[in-house]
Parts: sequence; C-alpha cells; structure tokens
Amino acid sequence: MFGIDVNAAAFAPALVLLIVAAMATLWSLFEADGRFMAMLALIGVVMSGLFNVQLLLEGNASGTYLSSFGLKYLADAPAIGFNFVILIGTALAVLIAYDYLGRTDLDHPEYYPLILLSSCGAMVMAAAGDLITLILGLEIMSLAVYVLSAWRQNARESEEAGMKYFLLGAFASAFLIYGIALMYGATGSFSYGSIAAALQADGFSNVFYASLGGMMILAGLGFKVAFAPFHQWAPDVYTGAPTSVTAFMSVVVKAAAFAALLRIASSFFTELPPVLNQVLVVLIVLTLVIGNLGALLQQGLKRMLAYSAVAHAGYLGLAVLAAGTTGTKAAVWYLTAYALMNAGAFAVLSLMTDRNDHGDALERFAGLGRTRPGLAAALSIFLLSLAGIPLLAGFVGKILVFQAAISAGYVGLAVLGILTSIVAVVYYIRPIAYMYFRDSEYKAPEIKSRATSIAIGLAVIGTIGLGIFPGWWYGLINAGKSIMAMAGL
Amino acid sequence: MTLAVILIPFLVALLVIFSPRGMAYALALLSTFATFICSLFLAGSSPLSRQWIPGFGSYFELSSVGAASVLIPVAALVMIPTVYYAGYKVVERTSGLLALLLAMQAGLNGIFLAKDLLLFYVFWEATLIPSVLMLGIWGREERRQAALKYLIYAVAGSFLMLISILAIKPLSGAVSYRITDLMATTPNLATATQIWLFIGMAIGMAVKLPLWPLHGWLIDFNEQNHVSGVADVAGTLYKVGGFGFFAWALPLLPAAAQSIGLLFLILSAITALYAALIATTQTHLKRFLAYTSLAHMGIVGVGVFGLNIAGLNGAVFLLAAQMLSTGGLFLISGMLYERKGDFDMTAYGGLSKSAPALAALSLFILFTSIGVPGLANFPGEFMSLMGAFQTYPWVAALATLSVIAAGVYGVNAYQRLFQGEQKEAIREIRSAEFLVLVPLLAGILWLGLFPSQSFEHIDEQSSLLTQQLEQVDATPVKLAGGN
Amino acid sequence: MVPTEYYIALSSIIFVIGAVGVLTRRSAIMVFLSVELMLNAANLALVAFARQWSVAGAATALNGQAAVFIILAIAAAEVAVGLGILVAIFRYRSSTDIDALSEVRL
Amino acid sequence: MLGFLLLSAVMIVGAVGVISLKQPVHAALSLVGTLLTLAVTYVTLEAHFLAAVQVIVYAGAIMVLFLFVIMLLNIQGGQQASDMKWLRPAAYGVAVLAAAGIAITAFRNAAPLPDAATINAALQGGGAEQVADALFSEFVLPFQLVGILLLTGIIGATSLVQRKAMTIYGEAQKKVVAAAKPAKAKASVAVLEGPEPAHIAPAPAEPQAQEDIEQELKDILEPDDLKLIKGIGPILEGLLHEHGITTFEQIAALTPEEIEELDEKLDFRGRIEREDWVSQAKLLAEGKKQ
Repeated sequence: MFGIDVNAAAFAPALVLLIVAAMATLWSLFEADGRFMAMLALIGVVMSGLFNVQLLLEGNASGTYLSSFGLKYLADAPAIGFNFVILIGTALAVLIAYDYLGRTDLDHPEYYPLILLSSCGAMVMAAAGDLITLILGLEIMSLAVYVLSAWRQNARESEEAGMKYFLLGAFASAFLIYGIALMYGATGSFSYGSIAAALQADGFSNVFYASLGGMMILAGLGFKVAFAPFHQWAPDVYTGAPTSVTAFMSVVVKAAAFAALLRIASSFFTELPPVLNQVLVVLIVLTLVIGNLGALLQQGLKRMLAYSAVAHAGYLGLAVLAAGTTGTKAAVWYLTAYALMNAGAFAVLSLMTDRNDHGDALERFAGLGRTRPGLAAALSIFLLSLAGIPLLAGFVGKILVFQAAISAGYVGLAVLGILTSIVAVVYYIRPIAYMYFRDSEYKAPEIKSRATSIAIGLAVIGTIGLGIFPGWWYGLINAGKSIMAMAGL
Repeated sequence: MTLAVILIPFLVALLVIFSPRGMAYALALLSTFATFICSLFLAGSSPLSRQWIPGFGSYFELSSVGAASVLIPVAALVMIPTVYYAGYKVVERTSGLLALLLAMQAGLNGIFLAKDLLLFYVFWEATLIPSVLMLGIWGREERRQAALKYLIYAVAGSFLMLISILAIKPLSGAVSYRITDLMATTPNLATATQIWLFIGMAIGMAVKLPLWPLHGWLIDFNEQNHVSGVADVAGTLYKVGGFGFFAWALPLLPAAAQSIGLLFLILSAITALYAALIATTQTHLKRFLAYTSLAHMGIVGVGVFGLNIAGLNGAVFLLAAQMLSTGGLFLISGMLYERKGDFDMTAYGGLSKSAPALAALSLFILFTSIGVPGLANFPGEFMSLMGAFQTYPWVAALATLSVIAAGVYGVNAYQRLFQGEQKEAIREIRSAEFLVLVPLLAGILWLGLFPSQSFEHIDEQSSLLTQQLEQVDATPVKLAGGN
Repeated sequence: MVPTEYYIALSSIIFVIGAVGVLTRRSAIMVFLSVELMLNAANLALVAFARQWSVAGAATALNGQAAVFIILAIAAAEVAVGLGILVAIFRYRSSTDIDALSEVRL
Repeated sequence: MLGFLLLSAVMIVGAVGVISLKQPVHAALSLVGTLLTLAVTYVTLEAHFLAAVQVIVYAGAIMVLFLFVIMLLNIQGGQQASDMKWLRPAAYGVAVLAAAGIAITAFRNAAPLPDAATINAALQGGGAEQVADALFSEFVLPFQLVGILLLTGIIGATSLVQRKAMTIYGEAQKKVVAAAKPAKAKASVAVLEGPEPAHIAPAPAEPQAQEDIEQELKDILEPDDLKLIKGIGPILEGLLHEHGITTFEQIAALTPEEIEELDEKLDFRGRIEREDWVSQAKLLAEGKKQ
C-alpha cells in the first residue's frame, strides 16, 4: 500500500486480541456481565493461540518465517514462542479473574479489554524488529497494567501500587526513549538490523552515543523485568495489585520485556563496547542476590512470590547473556514454565485471601494439607517447580538457562545462580512445611471457584507434563530460528 | 523390565494417594511384589533409550547392566517387608506414607538404572522429596528441624553437583549426556578442570554417602523419623552416594579420581572409624543404628576410593548387603519401641528370657551387620578393605580398626538389650512381625552364602570403570584383579 | 548554524534536570511533570540528530522527526492514564505526597 | 549561536522552575514555557511541523489537561520530605556531574554538521508533508500502534475515573484519635434498641475526669448536622434521627455489624459502606472538636 509489505498472517495473533478487546469494550457499554466478558476474552485467547500454532507449524515446516512492515514486525520462532507464554499467562489470569473479580467487588467491565490490550502490546513487544515498535508495544502493555494494578479503588495498597508503578514506569520509559534517541543519533536508524550493521561498519565513530544509549535502553527494560536495583517497585506493586492482575503482570510483562531484551541482546548489544555486558552481569548478580535474600525475609506468601519473581528475572538474565546461541530458546522454555507455575501459585493464593486480598501470612497456610488437600498439593507442586526440583517444569527451565550461561562462558554466574537456588529452596519449602508439617486453629476461607480450579488444574498438568516430557515443547522451540539469526545479524 | 521397575511403583503410588486405607495397602503390597519379581529378571533385560530433551542432548536412557541388577532386587526385597510393616503399623495417613514409599522406590530404581547424567540427577533429586515429606509429616517431635537440616544438606549438595553436571558436557564437548558419550570425551579434560568438576559432584554425593564431615543430617534424620522405623529403611536405601561415585564421578573424571581420590579415601576411613567409635557409646537405639550404618558407609567409601576392582566390587556389594542388615535392624527397633515405648537401650535388658525368638533374630541381623563371615555384609566389607589395602595399606588399616570397633558395639548392644537382668518382660515376636523379617533373613543368607553371582554382575560395570582409570597416566596405580 | 552537540548538551541538561525532579520531588504531580521534561529532552535530541543525519538522505533524517511525533503520542497517552490514576486517588485524599503513598514498606 | 544560547537559557530556567517551584500550578506553567521554547528550538532545527505539533498538542492539549487536573483536585504544594534531606544536594551534585559529563563527551565527539544544502534537501524544512511521508511509509506500523495506544489510554482513564468516590483517605484520617470511643457504647445501644433516643448513664469514672466526660457527653448528645456527610440528605437525616443517631461520633463508631443492621432496617442498600459515612463522620467529628 505504501510500498511496505503488510502481512496480516504475521500479526494475526495480536490482531485477534485487539479485535476481541474492541468488541469487549463496545459490549461493556451495554452493561455486559463480567463473566460473559471473561468468556469472550478466553475465546479471543484461544483463537489467537490457534493462529499462533498455525504460524509455528508453518514456520517450522518450511524453515522460513513471516514478517511484516519491512522487518518491523517479526513472527519468527522466538516471537511465536513468547506469544505462547503471553497467551498462557493471559488465559490463566482471565480464569483466575472469572470469579475473583465478583467476589472482591472489582467487577468493572473494562477489566477484560484492558487485559487483552495489554497482551496485544506484549506480543508487539516480542515481535518488534525496531526500537519504535518496541517502545509502542511496551507502552500499550504498560498503560493497561498501570490501570489494572490500581484496579481496587479505595484500597490504599492497590492505589499506591498503581501510582507507584505508573510514576516509576514512566520514569523508566523516559530513560528508554532517551536511549533510543541516542541510539538513533549514533547509527541513524531504529531497526535492530540496521543498528547492528551500522555498529559493525568500519569507521564507526559514535561509540559514545551508542554505549550511553545502550545503557539507557538496558536500564529502561531492566526496570520492566525488575532487575535489581530497578526492582523496588516490584514487591509493592505485586503485593498491592489485585491477585489476578499480579498473576498477569508477573508473567506477561516479564515475558514481553525479556523478549525485547533477548532480541536486542542477540542483534546489536554484542556490537557495543564490552562494558555494557559487564553492566548487565552486575545487574544479574545483584538481582540474583537481592531477589533471593529478599524473598527469604518475607513473611507473607504474596510478597515472597513478588521477591521470587525478581529472583527469576536474574535466572532469565543468564539466558540474555547467551542470547545469540541457546539463550533465547532457554528463555522461552523458562518463561513457559514460569507462566504456568507462577500464575498457578497466584491462582491458589487468590482462593486463600479474603475480599481485600489480605491474609497471605504463612500461618494461615498451616494445616492446609489436611483441610484442603487438593489446594495444598497444587501449591506445593508450583513452589517445588519454582524452586527447581526435578520432574517439574521449573527444573528443566533452570538447567536450560544454566547450561546456556555455561556454554556462553559465564560459569561463575551459573555457579552463583545455583548457589542462590539453594537459598531459594529454603523459602519455597517453608510454605510447604507450614501446610504439611504444622496444624493450626485457623480455618482457611472455603472459597470455591470452578474457573480458578480449572486454571490451577491446567497449570498443574502443564507444570508436571513439561517437567516429565520436556522434549516435545523444547523440540518445537528448538526447531525454530530467529529471523535475525537467519539474516546473519 | 527395565522400565517396569520404575513405572510400577510410580503409577501405583499415584493410585495409592487417592485410595482408602485398605485398598492402598493391598495395592502397595501388590506393587512391591510385582516390582520384586520384575527386578529378578533385570539382568539381561534390554536397555531403553529415547530422546528426553531433543536438541539439548539429554536422553531417557536406562540400562540394568552392572550394579543395578544387584542393587535393585535387593532394594525391592527390602521394600516388601517395609511396606507390609508400614501398612500394618502406621495408622495415620497410611495411604500417603505408602505412596511416598513407593515413589521413593521408583526414584531409587531410576537412580540405579539411569545411563544419562541428567536423568540420573533428576531421579537423585526427585527421590529427595518423598524422604523429606516422610520425615516432616510422620516424624517425631523435632521433625521440622531435622527435616530442614536434611533438606539443606541434601539440596546444597545436589545443587553443587548440578553445576558440575551442567558444566561437564559443554566443557568436554560431548554430544549428549549419555554416559557412553561422556566417557568418550571427558578423559580429555585437563586434570585441573576435572578436579573442579569432581569436587562439585563429590560434595553432592558425599552428603548422601554420607562422608564425615557432611554426615550431620543422618543422625537427626534417623532419630526423628517415625518410630516404626519404616522411613529409616527407606532412608537406608537412599544412601546412594557410594553408588554415585562408582557409577558416575569416577568413570567420568578418572584423572581427578586419581589425583584427589586419596583425600576421599582418608575421609571414608575417618568416617568408618569415627562412626564405629561413637556407636560404642550410644544408648539411644536409633542413634546407635544411625552410627553403625554410617560406619558401613565409611567402609563403602574406602572400597570405592581404593580405586581397584576388588574394592569397587566389594563396596557395591556392601551397599546392597547393608540395605538388608541396617533395614532389618531399623524394623526391629520399631518392634521394640512398640513394646516399650522407648528407644533408650539402658531401659531394656534380658529380653532373651521373655522373647527368645525375637532376640535370636535380632542377634542374627546384628551379626550380619558387624560382618560375621557367611552373612551378607562380610564379603562386601572384606573385599572393600582388601581393595584398599592394595593401594593405600595404611589408610585401609585405619578403616579396619572400625571392624574391630564394630565387634565391640555389636556385642555391647546385644548385651544391653537381650542379656543381663530382665527389667521388664516383653511380648514375644508375633507371626506378622516374623513375616516381616523372613524376606530379610533369606536375602542375608543368599548374599552371604552365594555372593559370586552378584559379584559377576557388579564386575561388568566396575571393570569398565577400572579401564577408564587405567587410561590415566597421571599416577600409575596398582590394579589388582580382584576376586 | 549551531552544531548538533550543542543541542545534545542542552537536551542532556534538560533530561538530567527532569531526572533530578523525579528523584527529589515527593508530590506525584510534580514527579509527573518532571517525567514530561525528560521526554521532551529525548525529543529535542531526536530532532537534533535528525538534522545531523541529513547526510544519510531524506528517509533517515525524516525518520527521526517521525519518531518525535510518535513519542508525542506516547506522552499524551501516558498523561491520560497518569492523570486518570491521580484523579481516581486524590478524589479521596487531601495530599499529593508520595510519601503518604509509601505505606507499603520497601 | 546567540539565539540558541538565549533559547537554552530560557529552557533551562524553565526546567529548573518545573522541579523547584512549590506550587504545582506554577511548575506546570513553567513547563508550558519550557515546551514553547522547545517548539521555537524545533524551528531552528528545520522541524516546522513538529514545532506546530509541539505547540498545539503538548503546550496546548496536554498541559491544559495537567492544569485542569491540578485545579480540579486543588493540589497544593507538597511539603518536602524531611527524612530525604540528604537526597537533594546529592541528586543535584550527581545531576550536574552527569549533565556536564554527557555534554563534555558530546563536544569531544562532535561531528561536522552537514552543510545547509544537504539539510535542506533531506528535511525540506520538516513540514507536514515530509513528516507524513515518513509516517505513512516507514512508520505505518508505529502509526497504527499509536492508535491502539491511545485506545488503551482512553479505556484505562475512563475506567478509572468513572467509578464513584467511596472512601475518604488522607492525612486527616491518620490524625483522628479515637474521639468517638465513648460514643461507641451508646451508638450500639441506640441501634439495638430502635427508635427511642438512648439515654446514657455516665459510667463510674475517676473523679478528676468527671468534667471531661460531661463535656464529651454534651458534645455527643448535641445533634450535629448530619447532612454534612456526603450522601446524607434531609430525608436520610430524619430517618437516622428516628433511630437515635444524631451525632457524627455515633456514626463514626458504628461497627460493621451495626452498619449491616442499620442498612437492613432503613433500607439503605449498602450506602453507608459505599459512601463510607464512617470515615466521613470521623473527620467531621474531629473537626468539631477543634
């Protein structure tokens, strides 16, 4: 149309989510029932998933991947893989929200359109082939999540969460945008491929602008993935936001930001001066240490999971260091597992807390193994998987990530990762010990929700299934290639 | 068959969790019998190999060649009375306990059969969970602390092992994690690299062996476990550290084994002697048993780090034999506790007057445990020590002292419990309890009287290992053909 | 004509002033205003770089200006949501202190 | 060059004003000034369309929205946080260093500016047509995404603002002492015993506190203007009076159970909680005391 290729098949998964979001918005004008909207959202997620499967199968079969808008929107193997992670996170968040919103007086009709728009933005981020598309995807995703984390009005924590997240998020975006501007100044381009080409070219002289820009981009994205020391928002926001939103953002936002980070790392990051890599290493070390030690000190489960989310950003950071080779695949795998086990844990939590999301203290989990054996078993599986115990999905994710880091020559970091995992086992086991090894007078609220149970069930099946038969999914990811890699960039 | 010994207990365990008590008991017993029968046909059964994580070089590869076809049948034999006794003795949440026991058995068999390093690690680590849960849920008053201690030791150890496991493939350039592929490339690693990798693995395995000074968890583990002793038996079976060295650390990293093996040999000898000496002073029955079992493990270590074929064969044989003897003793401790409600050995005395049959059976197993010729432990201990004598006679002599100490503590314990003044009459052994001990006695006699067949199986694996060790020129080690 | 580096220096000064504002001001709306300063600093840099990249041809140079347009839109959307959150919160509150907003411990 | 220096001086002064002026309105106006200066700067950089957009969209629309919100919420200057005193000089120090560092490095890496002809050929003044060319060719995808972004912004903002105000929060709430505590007993009695105004028998107390108690009782029993509470009109006030509730303290001391009971009796359909009479009443009671 404008001398630019427009290939709808490439962005069909995101487009479907957008259309359904628009439909849901219109529907909400007619006082639609919240549950109906949830069903609509689920249908959208499933349809988007089908398009994504189609993309994956065609791509893996033919070995070529679609792109659109002149390599601005890439539907290559990493993007498709991250789309699946995003869809899993979205589906679980919608299922958690299905009864949860009504139960907690949060049932306002715009909830589901915002969730869908946010996932749409996340997909754009994962598929972005240039920095402007990246920042737009990031903003679409973030704006919706800012609103969603402030969803519980008249509750201090939630509003604080929204405000804090928004202000710090806008601050981080400003850094990212300034970084993009400097990168443009250095290379004259926004697209990853051209930037890499410009950096590689002989006589490239703008190293100063490029490194400063790279540093700022790293800081901006580091904020979104909650790398320490940009992680301060994470515990507060995760704790303050409604549980279904926490589940969503701990998975989808993280996946999208890592997708972008991995793409940048595998395209032009390595062309920048090595000091940037050292900065990244320092960030990862800090994240691993602070995230794990922070989680160790928490008394509430929700806050513990929030810090553990920071720690997992550190493990995923190891994959970013190996982005050029096996890192991206490892990260897709890790995030798939993470989506299932983390959203699953939040789903269980949403059944344990009261109307205002209070009551995640460990004492309230004492004796749960007796009173609600199913719930306790599910939570134990999620926590063990997060801890990286074998036969569960989290273990395979961890070994893939560590292996990638070792292959890329970061043995020391892998060792640190494993040492901090030992600390992690302690805090993940503690709730399990409370549930099974203690008894208490406290009676957990008998909240029953079929949708949430389905979410938990799916997450359990996924966590165990991926843990025992990792080959299938890894095979699919492994068969794929990144367009960048294919273009030799 | 190879897969069956893992799948049967695993699947039945899943069924058992959701079954009512009676049905769970029947299913679990049936499963242990089926597993035992399957395990008898392990030797010569075809290996199994599937891609597990394609593109990552991990295979689901199982093979029963070697030590597995001795260790698995013995473990399966021990599981029969254990499950039987558990269902009969443990009243609360029986289904859960039975399921965990079966899950442990599945994991153990996986450890013994795995021929892919990553798969081995998976089983190694997965088996930890049931044993922690058994301790944490069914244990005694201070179970939580004991469970936490156990967990931290085990997880810290095995995660360090994981570093070595993950590093070994990229560093050596092997195409997969299968032992065949790894053994082809790892000897090319520089000795310094090998030593680092070896230390990583060794820490994980030494915790499970257990070796002094990493044995701290064991005593609490046994002291705090359920009074019936069932979980202790499972714990005894799970002392797979020696097997880990034998099957993985030594063949993969031969140069490291040659250069720092002596350190571990000395540690093993210290473990054996230290544990045996402490055992002579113990009055708490379970702590006493924990230390005797630790002493055996020291000798297993001595056999393994003697690094010659006689010692290696002996060590694996002893590993199998002590499953029977230590397991039996733990079950007897449960029976005694049931009668008197106490583990204090000084509270007992003269039991042979009121319960002569029980006393006789206990004596028999106690003798096995201290290495009386003709019974199961003797060939293993003898060969382990003999192997070590050929390489490092002084260290072996040190370890041999522990055998003498074993005589002391064995007799001591027997006198305390069964001889002397009768403090209080106890009930004679019931037929049900007798049934518990019969399979163990049969196993003890079989291993004691006809060890050669087992040695043949073990030899298949250990000769490969010694070949690998011989290739290392670093420090020539005398290799004597054992047996 | 004034060389590009003058503009970049000016832009970096404005950016840093904005960053200082975010870090030192406690009131939500003031932090927000400071973020706007930072975004505009980025836009100034982009426009200056766009002129510099005229050497590489019209497409490259105009891309910089088009990006500014996009970032203006991003700023507008951010303002809409940010002020929405602000209004939603401060209808019930008397103060705009962020410190009052940090009861959730760090 | 002189023009540039002048512009930069104005811009920097404006920027400093944004972050240092106490009143948000002043800060926002200072930002408007900065943005207008920026628009002029764009003109010097051959970006005429952007200059226009800057004035219309930024200085016009966005800043008006800011000012509107500041006025609407009547936001006053926030006091500086006392425990963060060290941060200020530190931040300024670091900032000056950072800006100086970047500027110096930028000058060190100075690249020669392309000549006027090249610039003119490439940018052609940066008019609407030229920028549109880029927007609708190279930037089609971002341009579409901007649409989605604005849609998200609209949905998000409306969903936040639409909802009814429910609770009063703020500094004042923290300061509220349990002023109405003595009233609590009375209020519950009143609620439980129905329409009859309740009588209070002064509890036996320490003699020296007798006067205080009497004063307090007087305060409590004197009817307040309940209509001050948002959500209570004359009709509801009458209903409440019928049930013996005449003062702020009584409402402030209502327990959840009592609220439920009242709700049912008077058919308020959850208004008490929704409009949070309790917190409102607490504030009012506090105000009455002072």
